[in-house]
Amino acid sequence: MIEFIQKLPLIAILLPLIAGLATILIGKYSEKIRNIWVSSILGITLLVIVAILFEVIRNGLITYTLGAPQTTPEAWDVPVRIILEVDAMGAFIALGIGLTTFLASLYSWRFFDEDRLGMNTYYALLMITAAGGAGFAYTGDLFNLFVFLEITSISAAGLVAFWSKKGTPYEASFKFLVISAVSAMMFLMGVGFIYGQYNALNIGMVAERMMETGFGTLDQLALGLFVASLAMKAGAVPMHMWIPDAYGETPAPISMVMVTISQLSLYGLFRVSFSLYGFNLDGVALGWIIVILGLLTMFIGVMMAIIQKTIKRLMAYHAISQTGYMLLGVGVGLVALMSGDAGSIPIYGQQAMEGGIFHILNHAIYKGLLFLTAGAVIYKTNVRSLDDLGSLAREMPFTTVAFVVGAAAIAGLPPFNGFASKIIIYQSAYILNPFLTAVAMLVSVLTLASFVKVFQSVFLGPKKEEIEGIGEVPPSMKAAMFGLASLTILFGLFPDLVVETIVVPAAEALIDQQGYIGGIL
Amino acid sequence: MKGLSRIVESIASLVFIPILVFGLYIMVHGHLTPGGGFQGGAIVGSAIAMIFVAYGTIEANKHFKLTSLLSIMAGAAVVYLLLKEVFSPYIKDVMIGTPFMGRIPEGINIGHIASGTIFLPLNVLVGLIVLSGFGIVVVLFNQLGGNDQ
Amino acid sequence: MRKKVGLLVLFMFFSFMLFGATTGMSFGEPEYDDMDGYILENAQEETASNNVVTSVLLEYRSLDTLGEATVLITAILSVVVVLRRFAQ
Amino acid sequence: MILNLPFIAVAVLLLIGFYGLLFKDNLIKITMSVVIIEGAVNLFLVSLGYVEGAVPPVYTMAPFEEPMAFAVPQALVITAIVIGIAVTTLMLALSVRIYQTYGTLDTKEVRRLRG
Repeated sequence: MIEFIQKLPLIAILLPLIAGLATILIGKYSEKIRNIWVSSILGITLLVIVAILFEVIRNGLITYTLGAPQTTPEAWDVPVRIILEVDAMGAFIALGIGLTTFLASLYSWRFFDEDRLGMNTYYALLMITAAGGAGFAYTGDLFNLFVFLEITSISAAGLVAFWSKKGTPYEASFKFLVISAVSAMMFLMGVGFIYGQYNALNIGMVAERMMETGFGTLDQLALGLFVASLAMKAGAVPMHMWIPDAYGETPAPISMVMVTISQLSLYGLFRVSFSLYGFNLDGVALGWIIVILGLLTMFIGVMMAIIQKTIKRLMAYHAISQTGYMLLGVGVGLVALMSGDAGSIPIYGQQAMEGGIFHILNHAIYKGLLFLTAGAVIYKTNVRSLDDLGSLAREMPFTTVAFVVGAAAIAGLPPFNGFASKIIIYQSAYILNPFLTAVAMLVSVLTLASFVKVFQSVFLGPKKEEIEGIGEVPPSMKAAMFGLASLTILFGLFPDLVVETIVVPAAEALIDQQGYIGGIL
Repeated sequence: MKGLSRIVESIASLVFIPILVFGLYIMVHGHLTPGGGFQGGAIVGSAIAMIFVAYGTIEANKHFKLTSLLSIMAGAAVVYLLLKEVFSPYIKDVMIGTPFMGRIPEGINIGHIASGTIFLPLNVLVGLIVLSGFGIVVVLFNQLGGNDQ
Repeated sequence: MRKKVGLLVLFMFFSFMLFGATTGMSFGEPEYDDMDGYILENAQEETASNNVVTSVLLEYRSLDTLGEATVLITAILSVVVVLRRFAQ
Repeated sequence: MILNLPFIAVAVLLLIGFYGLLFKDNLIKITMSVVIIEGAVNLFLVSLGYVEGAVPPVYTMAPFEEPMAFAVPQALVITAIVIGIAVTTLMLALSVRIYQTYGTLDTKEVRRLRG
């Protein structure tokens, strides 16, 4: 039984992969069977991911070496094979990708009603994205990180180009693909520099060697490449231009999945800066870079969002500004972590880290909910711009309630999960420097303002004749929205329950580099 | 595209088989000589592209249909995954060390085809994936333009 | 304006890369070789195959090859999705 | 030996690739510069595994007393090359479709037409 639990991370990667490839073969027979097959497999994958999360929280790291019983071969102290190393942080992030891909598959049963063309390929790509995301979260090998990063990028590019009514999805997919390819190549350059120096690709092994030989010039170059490429992929400010196109032009379930894919590369950024470099880099400088990056991302994101006309581009810019909160949270944590001596971590540093990490999951949930409601509106009215929508509240009550829940969560109103994580970030950022919290609160107010405007123009307003009796969205789309709305409320009402069980171990696992290295050697 | 002249067609049909055999040779000898699934698949993929250039789209489409190539690719990938991840721990441990494809003389040797435990089938499956992938891309890109559409 | 900024960034990036290339590792004399040393010695015995690169691809780092086959299949499926309109 | 010449070649290729990427507007030229960047990174990966006067790591009829080059970077490069092909194929397919819907390959035009 123990040996089976060790194999769970590999199962979480292979199950959606094999099933995704089988979907191409099964799809020819009947749509119903294929839909049920896809959603059940992704549901099982989500259960496996949750099981791994609780397994890791209960008794620490899971390390699984592919093809050998223990991590290093006998009488040899260097890991030779690829090792899947799952700590609380990796398992936490995989939760986001597992949840969104499952709900996206549920939502897509009826979302693509007009052109049923190529749905086999769509579901195959969706499952491969789930497998790539889980692989990215669980692998402990640098080159493997690059391979899974590339899998998620190309499958996401394929899904972005799926909605081929007008020309814009192709241009959005092309821009997204260029950005992903270039950032993945820069990541590979960084891996090359690391491999050239230490002849080791395992993150724990490289961290160990880097501690022995000190932090050389090439390591700084590699760190620069890693941070630049992963921040570019995560949609931080200097390179955020591809996000409005990539989120705005795609079908709603895919925008939801894309949000978690960007969060994966944010996780990659934290993994590299904490587990790979950890204490042998002067974290205060890197911490302040991440904090400033977060502030800029927040502010520019919300500024651009206010002037948007179409629903999905507006939400895309809000997604950028929310990423700023995560960067701010973890950046403040890094600064506090490194300024104090290695032993004692100041309380607010730990708290800031928890706030940032908790916000990652919260953001995935309520941003997904908002994209699904926008998709429901577009599904029913086929209209994207805000001006000629109106008074949908009477026609689509369920979607209206879901939208209100999502909008309140993103604006950080008390009973919802957005507030739970933002309040932690405000408190800890305030201790470091009150200016940070001031900006964060201002951005929250602006977010609330822009969502009130959206709510007013989409759901209230004068009665429009052409949307007479369009009725509610089909049940499968309602189920997906209900799932996310209930999670938003649940996490909002019991934040400390969730923080204690899931987020605190994730923050501790991220900080404690020795534990990560210990898992290997 | 329109096919080329009669001469090119006949030469293409003559040369197709040797390229196919050479590609399969590279695939099958992946564990002995430099090469393997990806390189062998690329060679056979180029042979398919040659057929499309020589015979033109309509003629070549009779032989290489999109749906069959897609199912070959998906089927080969599923079998590769099952063989490599699910069955290989059992098969490989049994074969390693036994004369049946599992033991070779240490150091530099001539290279026995019956070695490399399950590498031979794995290389062939990877070659199939790459081969049908190339075929699909060639089929799709061939339908874009061309005057004899 | 964009051209000047672009050229500046490009020049900085190029000088970084040149600096990394010339001063860092020396071509042909790797400092560590324990991972590769182990593989070169034990590949024949553990995987019974002469071509060490294939044994690395299919045995020691098999998840890379699996990921790579998935990348290839994803790209082919994406091309089918993008060029689908013409298939009919 | 030859004072890190391959690494300098990598730096020059990266310079060319990024120049094309930043300043060229034609979609096909952007694809070509991404291919050049991929080629540069692959060259960098391969040249990491070289050992002075080494022989390819295949035991079939290899010369006796020569050291063997490292096998791991060569395996990594095979993976990186196939990923490069996959990205290039998808980019070309997308630029074909963009050309059909917008009638032009110039990114400035495409953005203007989209409005």
